[in-house]
Amino acid sequence: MANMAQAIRMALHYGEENLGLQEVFGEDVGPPLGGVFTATQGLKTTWNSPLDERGIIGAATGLGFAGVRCVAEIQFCDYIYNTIDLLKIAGNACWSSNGDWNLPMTVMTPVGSGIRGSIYHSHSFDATATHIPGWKIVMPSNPLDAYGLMIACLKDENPTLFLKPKALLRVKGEDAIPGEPGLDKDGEKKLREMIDAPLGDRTKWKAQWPKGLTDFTVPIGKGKTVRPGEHLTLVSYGRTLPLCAMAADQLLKEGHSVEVIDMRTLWPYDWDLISQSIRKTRRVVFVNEETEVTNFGEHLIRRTVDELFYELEARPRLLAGKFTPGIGLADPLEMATQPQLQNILEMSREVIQERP
Amino acid sequence: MANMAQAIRMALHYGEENLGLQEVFGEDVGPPLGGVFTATQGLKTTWNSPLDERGIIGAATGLGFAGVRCVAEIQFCDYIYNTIDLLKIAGNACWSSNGDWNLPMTVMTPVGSGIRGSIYHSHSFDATATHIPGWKIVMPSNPLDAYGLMIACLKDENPTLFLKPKALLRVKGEDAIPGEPGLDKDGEKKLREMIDAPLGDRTKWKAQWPKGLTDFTVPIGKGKTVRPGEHLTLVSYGRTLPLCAMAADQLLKEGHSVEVIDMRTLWPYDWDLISQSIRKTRRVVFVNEETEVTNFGEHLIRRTVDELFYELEARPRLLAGKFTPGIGLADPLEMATQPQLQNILEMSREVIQERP
Amino acid sequence: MKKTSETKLDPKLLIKIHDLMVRGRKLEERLIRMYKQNDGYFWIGGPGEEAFNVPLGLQVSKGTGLDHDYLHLHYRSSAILLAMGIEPLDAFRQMKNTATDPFSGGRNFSNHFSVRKWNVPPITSTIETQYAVAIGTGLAQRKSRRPNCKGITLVNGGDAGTAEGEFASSLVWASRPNEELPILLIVTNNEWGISTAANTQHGERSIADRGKAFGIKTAVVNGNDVEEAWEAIRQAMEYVRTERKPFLMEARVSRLYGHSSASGANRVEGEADCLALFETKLEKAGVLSRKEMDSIHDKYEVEMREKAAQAKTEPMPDPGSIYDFTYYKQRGKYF
Amino acid sequence: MKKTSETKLDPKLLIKIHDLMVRGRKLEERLIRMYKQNDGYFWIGGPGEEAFNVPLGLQVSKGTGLDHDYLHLHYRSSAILLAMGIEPLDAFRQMKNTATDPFSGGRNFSNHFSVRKWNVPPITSTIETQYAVAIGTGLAQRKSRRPNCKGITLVNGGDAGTAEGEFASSLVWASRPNEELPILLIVTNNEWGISTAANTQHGERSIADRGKAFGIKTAVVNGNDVEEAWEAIRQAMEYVRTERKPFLMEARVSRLYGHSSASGANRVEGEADCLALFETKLEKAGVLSRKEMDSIHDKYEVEMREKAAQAKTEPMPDPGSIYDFTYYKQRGKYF
Ligand SMILES: Cc1ncc(C[n+]2csc(CCOP(=O)(O)OP(=O)(O)O)c2C)c(N)n1
Ligand SMILES: Cc1ncc(C[n+]2csc(CCOP(=O)(O)OP(=O)(O)O)c2C)c(N)n1
Ligand SMILES: [Mg+2]
Ligand SMILES: [Mg+2]
Repeated sequence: MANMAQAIRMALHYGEENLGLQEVFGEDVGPPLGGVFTATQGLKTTWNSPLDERGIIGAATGLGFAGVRCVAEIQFCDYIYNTIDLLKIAGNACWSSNGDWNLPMTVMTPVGSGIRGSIYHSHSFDATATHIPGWKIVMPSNPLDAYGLMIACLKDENPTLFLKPKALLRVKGEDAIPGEPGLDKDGEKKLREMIDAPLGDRTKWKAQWPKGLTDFTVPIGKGKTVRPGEHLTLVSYGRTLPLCAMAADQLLKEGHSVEVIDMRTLWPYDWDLISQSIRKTRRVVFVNEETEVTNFGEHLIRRTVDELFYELEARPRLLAGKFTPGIGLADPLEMATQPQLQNILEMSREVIQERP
Repeated sequence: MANMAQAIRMALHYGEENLGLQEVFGEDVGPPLGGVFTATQGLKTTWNSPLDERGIIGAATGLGFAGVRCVAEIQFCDYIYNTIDLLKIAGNACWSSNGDWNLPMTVMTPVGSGIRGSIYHSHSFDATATHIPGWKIVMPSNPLDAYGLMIACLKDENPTLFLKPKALLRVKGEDAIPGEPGLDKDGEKKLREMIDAPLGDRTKWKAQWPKGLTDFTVPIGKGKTVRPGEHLTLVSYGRTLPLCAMAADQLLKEGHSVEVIDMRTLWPYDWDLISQSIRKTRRVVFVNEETEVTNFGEHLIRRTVDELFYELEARPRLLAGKFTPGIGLADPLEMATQPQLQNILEMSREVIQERP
Repeated sequence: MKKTSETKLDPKLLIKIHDLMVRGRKLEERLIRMYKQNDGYFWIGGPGEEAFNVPLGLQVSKGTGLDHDYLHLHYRSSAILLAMGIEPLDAFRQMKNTATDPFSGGRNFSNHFSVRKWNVPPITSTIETQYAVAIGTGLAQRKSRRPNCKGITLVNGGDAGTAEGEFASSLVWASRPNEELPILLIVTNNEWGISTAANTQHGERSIADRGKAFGIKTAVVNGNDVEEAWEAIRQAMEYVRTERKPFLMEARVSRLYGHSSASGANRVEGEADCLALFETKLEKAGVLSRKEMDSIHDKYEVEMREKAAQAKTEPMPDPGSIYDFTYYKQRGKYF
Repeated sequence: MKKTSETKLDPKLLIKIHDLMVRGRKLEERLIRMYKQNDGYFWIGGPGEEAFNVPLGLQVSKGTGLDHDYLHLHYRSSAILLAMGIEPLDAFRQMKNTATDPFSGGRNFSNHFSVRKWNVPPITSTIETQYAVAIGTGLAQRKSRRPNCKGITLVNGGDAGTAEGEFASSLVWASRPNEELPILLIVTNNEWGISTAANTQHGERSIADRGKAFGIKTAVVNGNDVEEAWEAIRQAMEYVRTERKPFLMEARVSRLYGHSSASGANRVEGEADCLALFETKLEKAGVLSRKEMDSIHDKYEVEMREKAAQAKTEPMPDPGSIYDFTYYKQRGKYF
């Protein structure tokens, strides 16, 4: 099975060949590195940009205006915070011209904790991003979705933001990406040999792309129920999604049936799916790893309260990153700051057992 | 009575004379203009900076490290969005050095709608600001609080952010600022002559500051109940606060007793005051004019739900700016996008009348 | 009429430029009048930049797509767009923020144009961000990717704004070895940023000098002189168009009505008026007589009065439309 | 021992510099070893910059407050701080992210120092932001406000980072007429930004050239040559300290172990090693013998091994401390 970095790479390759993708760029995105997380190795249209995030976002915007489809990378989302004005401008281009212009462009950036990234390589971007109108925002939790969401971004006529949960980029999927070569250990090895850049000299290396890659698309705006359940709904995305699924499996053994929803798209999101689940379970916890104050999960709680207040049997809850100025490097600090499996289990039990 | 711009000016003057304020700067902050909203006219230490917001925030941070107390202005909060990384860095200076450094610095910036500022002069900053740890954030709704909150900022040892509701900057207060010269029309005229820069040539003009200005301080972290009530709590700040007070007065005539809380400090905020009020009224609407998705009011709803869920008799609600990529210039657009008195009245009635 | 020693350009062209300059000036003055008569909330514009902006607009390769020029403009660019062919009525509609405003549907400030058919993305009020965005259309047109591309990218902005990082970004990105971008970078230097005098902020001898370290060709141009401006723009455009490399041009211009309506929008004493200067020259050279020119003024005075009056009668946007076009072709609340 | 024709500086000083260079190199190599032995999550540092950084650290006016120098450093600055007097043990504590780490309490990456008593604000990983912050201490020390101030501001960073807007901001702000700032702006050019070669990104002939348009004094220095670096730094510091004006210095340096542990942190072939070069020179000049130098190497090898071992025994931070010092002197959850 491909890991998420490989999945993204294959989707970008498919995009170059079939969807008019013409420019993939950012810091260290081109050869020899192909991205600090290898997500752009071996592609045809990659190149290394100057070390200038404002230039990168401006460039992507201009390429969008020019109708040249691009994927621009910000190396870590921690470094996107000097471009919020430009992201707002990209997000308002269609609206402020009253529909005259549209702006096809994709920005991707690794987010979140889980690699001991300390203060400047661990932050998330979902709170700030969901506060910027005009963008569509996706965040996969597995390689197949990563592939399908990237294809969706490359087809969209609007600015799209693809958030890469960095802790999951090297994690292999459970579901096959249509076209990837064989799903056993052999297939994995083969895939690595085909599309992972070799160690050492890479000047002569060319990727061998799997032939059968398809148009497999995960539509923007559609979430997915990854565990069905009756007693509690866990809503999450990105790094914490697999933890929620693990928590559900564990809780099932304890006799609690927990539904887990992978939002996949953060904006505009699949409220139908979420609200139907909450109507059924009447209990919900939103889980993400962003700092918790003015957090996107708080929006989801607001909407839950707005529309489902009288159907709830327990307080809707948020489990998110602690409101600290950074994520400390030392293990006990990162563990105490960011939501872990144990925290999800604890809060889930609490909510399931909550009685007025 | 002084208006809010005059109040800020007097507080800054007091700061220059008594609190070690040494640098007041930003775009057009110095002579001849003294700020696009006149809040820095006549001061001793003002100067005009280059047109460079990133430089301004960096400069303020460095002055803070140097122990030189400053107030840096960003001309409109719409133009602070390219500095979020720098604001995060200022907010983490103490924490990331494990308490070694502190950073006394104040940033002020006009926020919000109400002057037909269209797409780039109407946005707010409370959602983004409250998501940045390490700052203290204040926002007055009247001149006296503006004075007292600025004094508090100038005394604080940490980064402080002073948000100026631009629609209220020319509005006169109801409460006297200790030391301002007479509170009638004559006094107002006198104050204008003393501290408002004249039209025309200003090269020879010097402000005549009122002699009796004091150390009057509104402590950071303390809200204020501006209308007592029993049936509903309205929690707001800035431009929408006076509208909430007007709504309460109107609703009283309709037989509804509405408590209005002016948060004054957005972070760290006066949860005691807010929660006690909600415990009493069991109904609450949070009102602000920021775009509504991933909005600070949603944090307040989350906390309300977290701590007071079983005491609520109606859904806690948010009234905020619509989630559009900008605030349209035309009157019908701004009116439909930003919360107005009428919207507050309607939502208040709805919540008061809500029955499960 | 013949080319005289006083003038270098073809008299026909001079007459055309003059016509557009007068029309542009009248347009701005009418916008100011509308603001003062409460027919708009805010004015900002470009009176005083006509001698530079009209020659620029006339020399643009106008059209849609990569083989035409992209223009990333700021709020003083009305004369460029007028020379390209926009309708003054539409500018009045935007000032009056009517639903019929074709640039923004009543959403944006006056002089914040957007013309997709001519490769003009929405003008933003945010100073200097257009220099970052211009990188992108420059990339789209660069030689290393599209060797036969005929279009170039133009970007303009003020002097004070060059203190923002995006100005430096545009120099860095435009001059990468073997990846040079075909961008004409323009700075209109009026020596002011709102109330702040340039000489209190700029340590540079000239702003154009900042291009030199990057090996970018530069020029400082008297933007109050039509013929000098025409020729400088012509040469710079030709260089960018054929060499596919960047060029940084600083044009010295006047700010005839102050910064914006926020500072009163009154005529400022002591600033050179490029239109008056040009008319003196035209009269002296015998290209146009005072009387002929007066009648042009009168004609456009009437045009602008009538068109402004028309704009005032048009409907306001519908409050129900606030969510429209958050996304392409989307209407109504979508979430 | 006497000053020879081979060397320009006092041999005592050369010996001191050599001693610090060896100690600095051993420190970095031990940090790398710790990373490789899983005694830390990440390494980034400055091996290869000692010939420039030690002379810099030794010439700083070290202390607290405006009459001493402020240093806005990046993550390759260990040799500067070692020359100023930090304890290697403390660097190991930060690598091991122990509670005893005096720079960040186990919160930040290795080589992210913070030393308030010496005017060193916390090093941030965010490329180039230190150039914006440096403006502030420069303002605090500027002549127009503090005519008798003795301190200056120093800032350093890499070559690739100069593409960020803050680098331009620092030039703009430092050179305002009559408001010049006493800042020594340093760019350590190792010709790489992670995997990206400088020659694919820089159109400038030299980065230092970018100061020229602003009238800023500039120099390009061989940062692999101790004596050239010492003298260049001395002159530049003297200029900034007495003239109270900015100076932009580009130092050409080596990146001996690649970018960081993310690229393996292995010794790179073909990069000039300033320490080896210096030792050849010292030997040739008769200042130190190979044997003497070997014993210095051995001494610091032992020192570093022992101190790293000590750091490993120290406690991790308490998870209950995560909120501490969000604000000054605050402890525990405050909201
Ligand atoms: C990013 C940003 N900061 C501040 C402002 C407010 N502002 C509008 S125009 C202006 C001055 C611009 O001066 P200059 O660049 O010289 O252009 P000019 O108006 O003189 O043509 C300022 C500070 C803004 N619009 N955008
Ligand atoms: C704002 C920002 N963008 C990107 C990064 C990721 N990053 C870390 S080091 C580096 C390269 C820096 O190169 P240079 O400035 O030449 O310094 P060097 O490491 O070579 O000394 C990059 C891109 C970052 N830390 N900060
Ligand atoms: Mg100007
Ligand atoms: Mg480098």
